[in-house]
Amino acid sequence: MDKSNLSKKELFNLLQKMILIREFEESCGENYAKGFIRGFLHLYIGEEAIAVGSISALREEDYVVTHYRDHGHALARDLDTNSVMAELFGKSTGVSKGKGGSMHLFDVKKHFMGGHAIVGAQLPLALGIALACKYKKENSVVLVFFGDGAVSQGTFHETLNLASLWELPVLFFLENNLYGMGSHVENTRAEGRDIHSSAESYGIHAEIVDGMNVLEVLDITKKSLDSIRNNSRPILIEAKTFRFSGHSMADPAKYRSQDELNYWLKRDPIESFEKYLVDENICTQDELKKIKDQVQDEISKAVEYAIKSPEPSLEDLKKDIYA
Amino acid sequence: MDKSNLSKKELFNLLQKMILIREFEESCGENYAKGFIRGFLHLYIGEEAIAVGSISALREEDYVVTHYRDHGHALARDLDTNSVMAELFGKSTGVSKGKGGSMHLFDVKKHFMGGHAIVGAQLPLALGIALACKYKKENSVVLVFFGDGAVSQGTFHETLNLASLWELPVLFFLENNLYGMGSHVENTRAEGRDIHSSAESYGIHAEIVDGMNVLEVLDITKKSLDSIRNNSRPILIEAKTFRFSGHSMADPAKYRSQDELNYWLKRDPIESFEKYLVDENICTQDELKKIKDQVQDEISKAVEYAIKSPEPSLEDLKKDIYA
Amino acid sequence: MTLMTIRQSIQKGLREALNNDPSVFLMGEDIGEYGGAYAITSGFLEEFGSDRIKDTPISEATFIGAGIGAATVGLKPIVELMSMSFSLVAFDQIVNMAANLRYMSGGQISVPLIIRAPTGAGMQLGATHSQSFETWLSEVPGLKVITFSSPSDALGLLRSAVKDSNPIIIAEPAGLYGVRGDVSDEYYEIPIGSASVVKEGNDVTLVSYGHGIPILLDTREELIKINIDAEIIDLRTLNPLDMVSIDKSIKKTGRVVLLDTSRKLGGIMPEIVSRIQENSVDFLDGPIVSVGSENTPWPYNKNLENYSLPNVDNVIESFREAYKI
Amino acid sequence: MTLMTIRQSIQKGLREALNNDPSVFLMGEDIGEYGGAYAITSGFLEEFGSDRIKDTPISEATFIGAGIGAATVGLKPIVELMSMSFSLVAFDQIVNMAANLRYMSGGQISVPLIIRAPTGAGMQLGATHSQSFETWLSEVPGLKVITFSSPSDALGLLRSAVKDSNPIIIAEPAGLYGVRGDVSDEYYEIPIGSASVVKEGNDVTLVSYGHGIPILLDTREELIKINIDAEIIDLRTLNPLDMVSIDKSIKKTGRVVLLDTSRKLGGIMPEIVSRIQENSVDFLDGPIVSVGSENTPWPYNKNLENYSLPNVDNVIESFREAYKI
Ligand SMILES: Cc1ncc(C[n+]2csc(CCOP(=O)(O)OP(=O)(O)O)c2C)c(N)n1
Ligand SMILES: Cc1ncc(C[n+]2csc(CCOP(=O)(O)OP(=O)(O)O)c2C)c(N)n1
Ligand SMILES: [Mg+2]
Ligand SMILES: [Mg+2]
Repeated sequence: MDKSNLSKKELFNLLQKMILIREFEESCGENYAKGFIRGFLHLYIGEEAIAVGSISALREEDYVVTHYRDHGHALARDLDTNSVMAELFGKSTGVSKGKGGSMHLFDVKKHFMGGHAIVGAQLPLALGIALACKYKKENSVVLVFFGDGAVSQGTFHETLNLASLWELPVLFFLENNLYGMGSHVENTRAEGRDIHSSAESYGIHAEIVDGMNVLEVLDITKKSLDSIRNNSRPILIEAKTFRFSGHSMADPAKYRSQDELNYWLKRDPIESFEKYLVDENICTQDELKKIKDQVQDEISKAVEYAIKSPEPSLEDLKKDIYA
Repeated sequence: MDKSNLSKKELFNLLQKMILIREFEESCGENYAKGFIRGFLHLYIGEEAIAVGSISALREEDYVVTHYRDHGHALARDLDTNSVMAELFGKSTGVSKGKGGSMHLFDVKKHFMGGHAIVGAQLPLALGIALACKYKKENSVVLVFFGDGAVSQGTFHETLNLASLWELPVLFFLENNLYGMGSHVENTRAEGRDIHSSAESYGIHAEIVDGMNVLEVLDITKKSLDSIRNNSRPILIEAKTFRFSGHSMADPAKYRSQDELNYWLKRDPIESFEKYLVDENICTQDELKKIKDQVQDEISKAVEYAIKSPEPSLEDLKKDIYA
Repeated sequence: MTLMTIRQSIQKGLREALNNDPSVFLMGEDIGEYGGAYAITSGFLEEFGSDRIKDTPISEATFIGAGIGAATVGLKPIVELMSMSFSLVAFDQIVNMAANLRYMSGGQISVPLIIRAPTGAGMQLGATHSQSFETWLSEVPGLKVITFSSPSDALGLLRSAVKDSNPIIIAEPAGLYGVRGDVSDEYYEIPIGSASVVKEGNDVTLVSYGHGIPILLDTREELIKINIDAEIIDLRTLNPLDMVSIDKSIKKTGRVVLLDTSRKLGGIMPEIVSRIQENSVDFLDGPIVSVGSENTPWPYNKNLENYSLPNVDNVIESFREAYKI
Repeated sequence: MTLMTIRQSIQKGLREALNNDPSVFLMGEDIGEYGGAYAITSGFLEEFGSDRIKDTPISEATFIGAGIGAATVGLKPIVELMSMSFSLVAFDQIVNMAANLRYMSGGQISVPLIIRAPTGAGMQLGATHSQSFETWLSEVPGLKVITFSSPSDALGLLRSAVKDSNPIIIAEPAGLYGVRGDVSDEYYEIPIGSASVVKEGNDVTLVSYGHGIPILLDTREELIKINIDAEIIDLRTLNPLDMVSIDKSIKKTGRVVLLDTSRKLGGIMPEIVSRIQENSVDFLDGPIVSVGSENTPWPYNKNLENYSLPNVDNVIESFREAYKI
């Protein structure tokens, strides 16, 4: 790891956010079991370094677009923890007023443009936002997340082609966690697990990054953003990662071996970053504990907030359909 | 050109078919002007060497799937000239009983599986036929044609990935005539006019061929078919070609220059093949003339057949919907 | 008779098809090792091998198109879509290809393809995941669309679908996979295009399908309390519609209530209203009552979703209001 | 007043929008150098430049999705689809994204996007190219769908669409681009959601839209010969439907005939039948008559296509039969 001249505060921020996501997701799991959260719930545990490393590199005017596994991106983009939790509880105080749920988080003020649940459908949307940025001569970049499974969709092909052809400021962020539901990427992709080379066939420069290393993600993202802002050409970053839990709460993940899981658990992005911070004497065990306590407190409060928040009123059913 | 040990008869056959297509298309143009043919009509003039060179290499048990610019492929596959012409005239004696029209030619007995008018939609169909061939352990290959414009569709990406992943016997034949309607391929494709490299990003071997040279097309197709039969892996052939007329009868083709057209007209696949046959003393001017006369006779008869054929009866409207 | 769930009866039908007909194979996302998003094909991969239980990438347009292609040359693909909501990605293949190929080829081509997909709202999956596009597909000439509300019907219809030479959409009510019922151990089929009279009655005809049937069964119990004897018709096939059964019942009861758990606007019911209105309006003692979900996207929140979905009270209220009972 | 074709009035509306609002841009296949498949945008590229007249590859799902994206952040994209038949390739983006985004985001997002597409059969384009999917899109909450049969309406509706903050589908009757009519030189708009009474009459209400209107105008002339004075309503908007205008007319005439040149099964008309039946059935002297095309894929052959398409005789016959006139 290389701390890339980050201040202690910046490093702490990265750690704090990763822990926030982890604890948030664990709390989600519990509250799903309790029946407070319903529908499909996809946890981000194990992939925290990606959302935090990449989104931390963004400016306020940049945009984030993502898929249904979106809690991590939302929290990394500083969406209000209470409001995200309330959304999962279906409450009127949720970021999407309880209408979207886990897969459809939105916060337009924060330029967080969803939370999209049809695999691959978010890519054209991101393209369009980037087109608008260029059209309006804003210097914003659109950071769009998608999984290895989404690479099989036609929209991946169409969007990469257009982003390159039209020279749009898109940073494609591929979260390659090796599985789309129960399907290993080697069973869904002719060219196997290394996907970045596809980008090159569209004339899009691609980077590979260790998705378990927040500093590496941050570093490559920063460089990529600079390049995009300067050259107005898209870039694709492929992060190698793994989700520690099943695809959704319904999935016991029997299709993968304990060995494979253990291999990745050893690379836990939070543990390894903590170890690094302690080893480098940037952080003490006490400070670590303090961060965790703070985060746990934030999460408890968020759950409380969500529980206490009112349900939408029945009239809300027919609102928000037309502008 | 290299005649690749073809017999005189085989060489004559190639020439005869190319001329048949050319004359057929010219007759179509005339009969469209006369109002006998209606709807959208896309002529194949200039591209004859592709259909003839590639389809001549097929076995009876192989399959052909193509797009809406399909007359050339149909005739090369030995569909009855009368019945193809009758189809364009909308007659009950047409290959599709007058219900399909120019864009939807079918002859299942000849394993000619259409004529498909939604750009890119024929690719999954071809994939499925190949899947069936492999499933049934037949040694057939599916030859599927598509244009440079179709490469922008998501189905191109999805189909190439699956054909490679599942090791299916598909020969993808890209007719790169540089334009999709009025759009130059360099304005629709990030990586410009050379498309074959895309195939390699799916692990599909690709060949480039001079689409104006029937012997070259035949040769490369034969080798590709052998390889597919032996290895059950798809191959993509990109042929460089040009359509001499507009996209359809409605298109005056103002988007391209006379110079560009002239460049390609000089490479007329029929004229150059005739010249080759004469230069090599394979064919005399007399023999040439005889072929042309025969073909013109065949076309006149086809037009006559089409004109004299009965319209479908009105009850036919509701037939052929369900099996 | 064997008591089983709808899930089990579908499994039975699929197993049967795979065992009886070598041209049958299954294809879809995660139907193999994962066993299917709703566990319908659990264990099939081990039983039938990977040639016949084919996992696909997330490329709905292309694997459905591939199913169509395979069907045109004599195979019988049974494709699973994870959700009817995802059919949109493949709509061009289903509507322009599967449905049109026979017609465009002048009758040369058959497409004996089955597409199965769980459908319906009620599980808090939100706007993108709760839709019932089988109502659109029911309007496409060339396609047949079937659905069911009992294990026995599920099996009987699946058997007919496997034998049929046309492209068939099976809209599987996702909320009913666990519903139990008796299934005959003797071989039987249920013809496509035949509605069933689930309960006989003389006072009002209640028509629905899929998720609507359990609601109608409860409605009937309530109506009995006010001395109304309701007949319940389960459509079972959305295309072709069995108007004969509906008209016959209406002639007997003189009253009709249509229930759709998908959106009222644009569902299959307006078509049925339109046809009743043409065929048997003279036998009616009042208006054709139509009850459905609200015309909004599907919300995540449970209360809102419940509020949108029609229930027993809605049906009874609409009925009483229309017929002044 | 200026006499112009529908094509010209659309051009006028698009030019106006481009000139008045820098956030407006056009996007679609071959709309630039080629000038559009139906020559609507002929000359626009030279006039407005390639940033505002954006040619796209054949990637409908993605360029429509891109239009949606651009709309969510304040632009006003006007996307041309070469044919309504091709919308299927992009149906997921239109239905799951454009229509749902506002709802799923709890009202945070607006999608002020226009999708224009020529629609309808009658030009011998066969099964894949003649379809009218605007009827499906009319059933999607979150979308608005407009159409027209005169240059004046085309311009007035387009102006309203440009000002609207919702995703709007403009179904342009392909066979009517050349239809001429007077267009006011003063600025005016036609509100979305308002049908128009094209001709007043007292004896029967004839309802249609798009390609159906010229047929109804001819029908009216024929009916006059038998002393029937027909009122003609042009829906102009398919969602939201202007049931007020229809009900009002029915109350006056007591008779109604609905005409759709797209397929009768599954068009917009069953929905209207269903609503008339709920609202104003008591005012009717007979059944609600519905006339449409046959429920078959579209054939290439001219005779068959004509036979499927409804004409004046079909309308009059159905009317006379139903009302015993
Ligand atoms: C079009 C479509 N098909 C299928 C699904 C069901 N589905 C949801 S997530 C998923 C797997 C996606 O995998 P990947 O893109 O790798 O993302 P990950 O879940 O691994 O983060 C599938 C198949 C869907 N939501 N949309
Ligand atoms: C999905 C879809 N979009 C658009 C069209 C209209 N269209 C028909 S042919 C064509 C151009 C195709 O070009 P290409 O693939 O290069 O084939 P070519 O015509 O050059 O042989 C277009 C845009 C269509 N038929 N289908
Ligand atoms: Mg994945
Ligand atoms: Mg081309």
